Amino acid sequence: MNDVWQANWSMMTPEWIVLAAAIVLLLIDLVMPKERSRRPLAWGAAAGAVLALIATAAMIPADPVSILHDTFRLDGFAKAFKLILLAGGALALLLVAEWEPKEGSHYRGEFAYMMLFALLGAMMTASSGDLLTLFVSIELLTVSSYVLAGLRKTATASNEAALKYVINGGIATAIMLFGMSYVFGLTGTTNLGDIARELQETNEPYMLALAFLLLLIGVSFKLATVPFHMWAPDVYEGAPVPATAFFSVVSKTAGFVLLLRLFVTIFAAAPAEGRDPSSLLLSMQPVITVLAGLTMIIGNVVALRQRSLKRLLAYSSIAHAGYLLAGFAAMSWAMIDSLWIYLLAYVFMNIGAFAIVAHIVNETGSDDLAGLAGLYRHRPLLAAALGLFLLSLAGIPGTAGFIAKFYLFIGLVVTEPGHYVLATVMAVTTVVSYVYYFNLLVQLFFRPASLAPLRRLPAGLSTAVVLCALGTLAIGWVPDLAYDVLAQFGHFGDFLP
Amino acid sequence: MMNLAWVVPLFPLCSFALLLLFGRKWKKASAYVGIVATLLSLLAALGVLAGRLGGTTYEANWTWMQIGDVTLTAGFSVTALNAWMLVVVAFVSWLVHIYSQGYMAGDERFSTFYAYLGLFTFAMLGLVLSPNLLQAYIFWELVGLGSFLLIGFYFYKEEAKAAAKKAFIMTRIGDVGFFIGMLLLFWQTKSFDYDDIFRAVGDGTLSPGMTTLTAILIFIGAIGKSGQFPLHTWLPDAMEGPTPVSALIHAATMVAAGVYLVAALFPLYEASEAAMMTVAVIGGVTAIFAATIGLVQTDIKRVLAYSTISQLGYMMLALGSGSYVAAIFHLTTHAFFKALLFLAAGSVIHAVHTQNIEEMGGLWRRLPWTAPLFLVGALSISGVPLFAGFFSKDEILAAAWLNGSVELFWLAVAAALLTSFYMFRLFFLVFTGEARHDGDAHEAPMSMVGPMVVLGVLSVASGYIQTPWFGSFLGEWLTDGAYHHEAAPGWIAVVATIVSLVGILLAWLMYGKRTVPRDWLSARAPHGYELLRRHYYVDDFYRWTVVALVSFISRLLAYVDRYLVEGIVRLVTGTVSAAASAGSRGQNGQAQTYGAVTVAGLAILVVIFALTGGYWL
Amino acid sequence: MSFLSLLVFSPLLGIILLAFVRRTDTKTIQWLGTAATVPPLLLALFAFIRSGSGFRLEQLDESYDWVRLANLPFFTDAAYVIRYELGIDGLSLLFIVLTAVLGTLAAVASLLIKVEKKGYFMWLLALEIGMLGVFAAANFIWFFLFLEVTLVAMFLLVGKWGGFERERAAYGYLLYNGLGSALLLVVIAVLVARTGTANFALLHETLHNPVAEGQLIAPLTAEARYWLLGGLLLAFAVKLPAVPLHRWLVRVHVEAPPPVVMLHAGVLLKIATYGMIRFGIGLFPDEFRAFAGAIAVLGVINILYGALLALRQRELKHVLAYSSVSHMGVVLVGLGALNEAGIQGAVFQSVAHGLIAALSFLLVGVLANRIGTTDIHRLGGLAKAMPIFSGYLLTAALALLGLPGLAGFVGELTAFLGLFETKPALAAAGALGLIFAAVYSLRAILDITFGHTRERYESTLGLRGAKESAASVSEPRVIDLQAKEAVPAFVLVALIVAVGVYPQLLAEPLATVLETMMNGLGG
Amino acid sequence: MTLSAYLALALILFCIGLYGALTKRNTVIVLICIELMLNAVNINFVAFAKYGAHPGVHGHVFALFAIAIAAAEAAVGLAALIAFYRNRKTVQVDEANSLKH
Repeated sequence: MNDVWQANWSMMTPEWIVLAAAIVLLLIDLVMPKERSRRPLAWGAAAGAVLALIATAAMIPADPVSILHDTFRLDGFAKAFKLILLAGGALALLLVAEWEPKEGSHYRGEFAYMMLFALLGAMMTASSGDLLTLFVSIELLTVSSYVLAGLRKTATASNEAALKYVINGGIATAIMLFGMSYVFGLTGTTNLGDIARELQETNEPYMLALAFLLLLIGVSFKLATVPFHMWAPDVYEGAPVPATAFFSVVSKTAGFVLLLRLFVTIFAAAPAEGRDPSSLLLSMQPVITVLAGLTMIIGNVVALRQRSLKRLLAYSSIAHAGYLLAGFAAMSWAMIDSLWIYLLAYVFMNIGAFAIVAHIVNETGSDDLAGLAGLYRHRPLLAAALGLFLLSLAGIPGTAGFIAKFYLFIGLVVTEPGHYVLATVMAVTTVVSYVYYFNLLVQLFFRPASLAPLRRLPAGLSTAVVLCALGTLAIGWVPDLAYDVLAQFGHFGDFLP
Repeated sequence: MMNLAWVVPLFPLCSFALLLLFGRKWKKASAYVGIVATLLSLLAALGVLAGRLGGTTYEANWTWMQIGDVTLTAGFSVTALNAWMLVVVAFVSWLVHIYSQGYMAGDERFSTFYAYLGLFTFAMLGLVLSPNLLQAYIFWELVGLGSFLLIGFYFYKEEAKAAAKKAFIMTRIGDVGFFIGMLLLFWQTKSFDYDDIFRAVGDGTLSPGMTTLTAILIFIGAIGKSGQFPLHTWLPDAMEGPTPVSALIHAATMVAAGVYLVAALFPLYEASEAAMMTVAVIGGVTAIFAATIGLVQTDIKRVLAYSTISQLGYMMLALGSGSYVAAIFHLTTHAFFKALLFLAAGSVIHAVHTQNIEEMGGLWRRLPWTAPLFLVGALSISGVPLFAGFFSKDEILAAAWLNGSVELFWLAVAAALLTSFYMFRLFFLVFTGEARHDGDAHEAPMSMVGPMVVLGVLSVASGYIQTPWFGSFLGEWLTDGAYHHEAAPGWIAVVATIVSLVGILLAWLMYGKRTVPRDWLSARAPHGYELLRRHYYVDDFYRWTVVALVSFISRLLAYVDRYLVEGIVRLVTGTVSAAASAGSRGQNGQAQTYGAVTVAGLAILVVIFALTGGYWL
Repeated sequence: MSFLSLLVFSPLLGIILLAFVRRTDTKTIQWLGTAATVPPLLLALFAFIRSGSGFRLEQLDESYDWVRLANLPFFTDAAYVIRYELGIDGLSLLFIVLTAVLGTLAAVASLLIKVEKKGYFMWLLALEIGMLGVFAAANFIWFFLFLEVTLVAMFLLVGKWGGFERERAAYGYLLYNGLGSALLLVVIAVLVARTGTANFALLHETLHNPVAEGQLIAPLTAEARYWLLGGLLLAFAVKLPAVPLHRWLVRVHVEAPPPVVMLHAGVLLKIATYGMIRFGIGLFPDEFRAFAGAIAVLGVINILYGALLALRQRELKHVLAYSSVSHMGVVLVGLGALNEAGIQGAVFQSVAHGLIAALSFLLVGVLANRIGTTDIHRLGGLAKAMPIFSGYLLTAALALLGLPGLAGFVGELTAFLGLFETKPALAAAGALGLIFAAVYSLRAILDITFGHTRERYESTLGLRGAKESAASVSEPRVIDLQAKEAVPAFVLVALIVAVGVYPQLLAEPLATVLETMMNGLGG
Repeated sequence: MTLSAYLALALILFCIGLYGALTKRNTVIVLICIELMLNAVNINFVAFAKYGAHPGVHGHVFALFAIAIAAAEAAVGLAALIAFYRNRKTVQVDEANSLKH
């Protein structure tokens, strides 16, 4: 028990900040008069996230530590991904602050602190050193997300989204947990490092492989990759826009954090009977490769047919998950680096796009892409910003999206043998994605304005848009800004326990 | 003076540039610009000739383009041949410039006409001065441009448009042969220079096969430009251009460029028996072929055009028979008498405003200058003794005979007979008998008559530079004194004289005295007559073969492009689009379907895993 | 000194200034937009003239740290450092001058653009930045970056300011070129990943110096090199375009606004030539040999296919589009020859076609503006009403068919000269294209300018006349080329003639580049 | 031997739960089936903790956490269902299909 008190709790400062913010906001929400606007709560939550971000940044130079019997690790990997999670969370909270559904925004306070809880879950995932904490923290994120999806109690779309999310999420959780139970059974421990060591001597390769597949399918729910991608469009469409933005960025990042923590730690050195007897992960590489390829293809192709902006961005996010999974499948030395850069870029470009979509939904009550028509005429800067985000999502150079995607490409082809097929699939599906991204540009710039001019962007959204635009441009033109940060983690040499 | 030879083509170029820029303002004065420019050219050319008389060959080169270590040069050279040609070209051009002042008077685009004439003269002089094949090719095409522009001068006439296009394209076909031959030759000799090529021929660097091939390819260019069979069809159509143009370009100078080219490359041809044979045969066949067509044409300019083709065939025959001098000699005399004939024809057309000889007649009195001058030209071309044409034609016949090709010799004799016949058919129809046209016909102004008189004098006099009697000045000049006149059997001259007189007699009987009915041929051999009237159906043959084939391939490719190439693209985009629809439909909104898909995915992975004993690959 | 950065990015100033101009103030926009293209022109000409007088272009190289992708202990310090690098040699300089000249002329020709002029000019300038950058870039990443700038700018310019089917054309452009770029990106990624550098010179060094093979971070087998070159060539074949990947070009030529086509046909297609020479021959000379035959055959196919199709088109823009296909075949022929003459011919042909295509589309723009149609069957006898215009059009046709003394001939001559050394029979087949070129260009241009004035066209004119004044119906008036439009046309003709008459102008800057390249080829 | 029996039981239970979750139309039953799946996992954990390679307390603890989270999930699930029911007056999961394609 002594450990609990002697542990270096300051290592968890960001988590404490987020937790405290959530609880304080919860309490304020409780005692606040009903008719008062909850907008400041969302701003407060965003401030909390920013504070946690600063705290995390301040801890970057610290040596890796692990406390509480290795259940909580603060290594470079945790810090790096917490930066992304917190940045994404803070930006999503800005969207929450300006969330204006037509039935009124009474639940904004709830929205804000539920999102903080979800964020906390995601952060804990990044720091987990134990199967148990990993599971609990990812579930914290997932369960909070269910609530976020169904927050508009009176809107059927929101209800339906929440229900579908719960059902699919429950199945995913069960499958993942089933896989975890086998891993536990083969090793008798829940500590990731111990598991990795124990697995090296295991003589049950088949059960291990089964566990691998179960975990992979379970995790693919969080990533929204094939074969567990189909829930995403429905949930993204039904959920409130800030929640969708949060899912597409923070949940996805958390999913990849989980993927890396779990698979790289446990399976990288596990024995196998395949092409690479020394590593189950490498043996299973073809499986992951095929899934990544399918995800890119399905996400990009089906997106071609969408007219709902949120749905379109949902398919696009599936596609991006595919790119990321491809980066994982390559298993090069640049794997974690390239995923980090990509996710960072993705935070900016995707939340930026969602911020503008949120404004359009707020103003027009619909998310049909015709709502973008003629935006350039009335709000040229807004249109330019959205154009920038879309070009970035499409991976056009001069934006963050290109730098990130290029690094993924490097990762794909630097290995021996290179993943040329996967790289080609990625390149070709990127071109397919041009069609729907540029279709939005066509709406923005070519179509005549049909609706009344939109009002000016409210403060929260404009802050988010400006920050995202700056981020997108900065990484696009001065990528060293991001790579310098990345360099501080020394290619995550301290990742393995 | 020779080092300044490059200024010769420069004056007409200046004229072209000035008239293009300011011609609209200067209007009638444009003619003087052109006339003065060509006169200066002529004087310079005479200077060059004089310089060459006292000196030897002069050549100057500058870098035109470097390709790696290879340097392509541009420059000029003054040899006996081109000094001579310079004078001929500049002189005829000058005369035509003067003549046009009267002929083109009143035309809306008077200055444009002079600008184009300037361009053509520049190109022609440039062609003559070229010291290498590439430069020759460049000017070769530029003279084609001048010809094209001038044929299409009456651009609003559909016929002129078609003729201009045809002239350009038909000669282009020949040019491509030239182009290919030239480039092939380049990689054999690493140079375009005539001298280098001759050296390569001389020292055997050039294999006999390659010599023949390149010589024939280049000859294809000459065929196109000189209207030789089978690429002759553009030349009669080119008569759509103003008549002075026909005189200058399509009689005296440009069409003779083919002859000039072969002459300039003569050592290359001499090295190949087969090439020489080709040249001779094409020349001989063309001579008789065009002459037969000329028999039945009713358009005064077309008769002259076919006659030109036929005469060019003669020159080719001379070249092919190895008599370079005879060819150039005939080229020179032909330039004068054919220009004369054309200018006279122009004068006739100017007077009666028609080109159809059926609608002329009895013009002898009305055109007191033109008619005798035309007669002089006709006598000269028919080879009547003492006229220039007699001497040069005699040389060619002698060359053919001495070369041993008896068939070609008799072919040429037959062509000579036909020539005198159709020329006098023309003469009698136009100038004798009763007038078959209404309205007044007046003699042309002095600006037109003057040049004709000069040409008339030359049509007689130019024959005496190379005669069996007074010596062979031209031959010695062209060969730098190495010329020795091979004595031809005397009977050849007699035969030539006889056939030309017989031709004239026949024409007189048929069209002058009318003792032989005019429909003698058409009545006896209607098909043969029709064959000639329709120019042996060559045009139709091309239309139904080459043009149809190209058109067919083009249509086929259009379908390929639209349906196959685009079809594949459509297929791909359609497939993606269909996949998008299918994927979108598959997303049916049922949460349990989504779960089922996942489980199915898991099941597939597990089954594969189980079947492959664990792992892929 | 950041001469090249200034050269490439100076139009940016125009974009920024344009942002502050009122949308409706078309006069200022036109003025400003045109003025913004002048600085790169002046700088490019300055560099060109200086290089003629012995100035070493290497002195202009710029290099700044940009991004370090990875810093693993087992790499050298320089590995995976991507720098912002610009640098030019004679080859790039030629294309930069071409771009700068056509940029200014296209801006002048944009007088005819009436709608949304502000946005139009901003994107036109962006396009120019992209094109200049492509040629000035000294490393692959920046090359690609600028290339994609042109992609986006072209998409918007075609899609917004084009004809009736503009969006379809824009998407066609986007997808074909996007696929080409994507393929290129994969190749670039492989090269960068496996050598650790994106700099052309360093890549060249790493790939060729057998001693340096050890420096390769991951081995690049001989087979892989063939694949890489194949990918590069395919990517550029789309952009050239080579048959059968040409359909997009036809649509863009027809639908895009004429000043944009001036730049597109004039410069953008030439990026493919540049890429094939710089990367194909420059980086993989030995492997290129294996492809040379196929490239030459493809070139001949392009020449004949484009020419034969151009024969049948009713629409002048279609004729010009297929003629572009045909002319780009000559570029392939030159490259396929793989000797000095051939490569030089490919470059010459690119520059020449750039000038000629720009001239043609400048005139097409005027024609569409005056008569409202470019349908050959509906036009005729235009030389009567518009003599000056017709004169220029005829000059363009003559240049298209490769008349000696004009630029097109020099390109064709040198390219074919090259191929005649290596593959004479094939070259002879390709030379037949010269005949077809004459046929299609004369057919199109003569049908428009020569012959009878067509009835339908008269009625168009009549309508116009009726509007202006009832009295002039019988005497239809079309405004001939005006001074403002004639200036760019005149400049282009002057350049075409200059190149045609004295090609050494272009050959001189190329000399050293070619020498290096031939050394690489071991010839 | 005993371990395999437990594992087999858990696997069968898991599959039954999965089958129910994917086929039952009533959302309540679907949620209960998910619980069934989670409980199957708990059997695994407990069995491994008792008979596995390294018997110990870890498995029991994991099972406890799993139960807690399952409960949370069920609670949120039911809450979502109630909200859905309020608006749509149905608990049939197949009628939750307004979001599609």
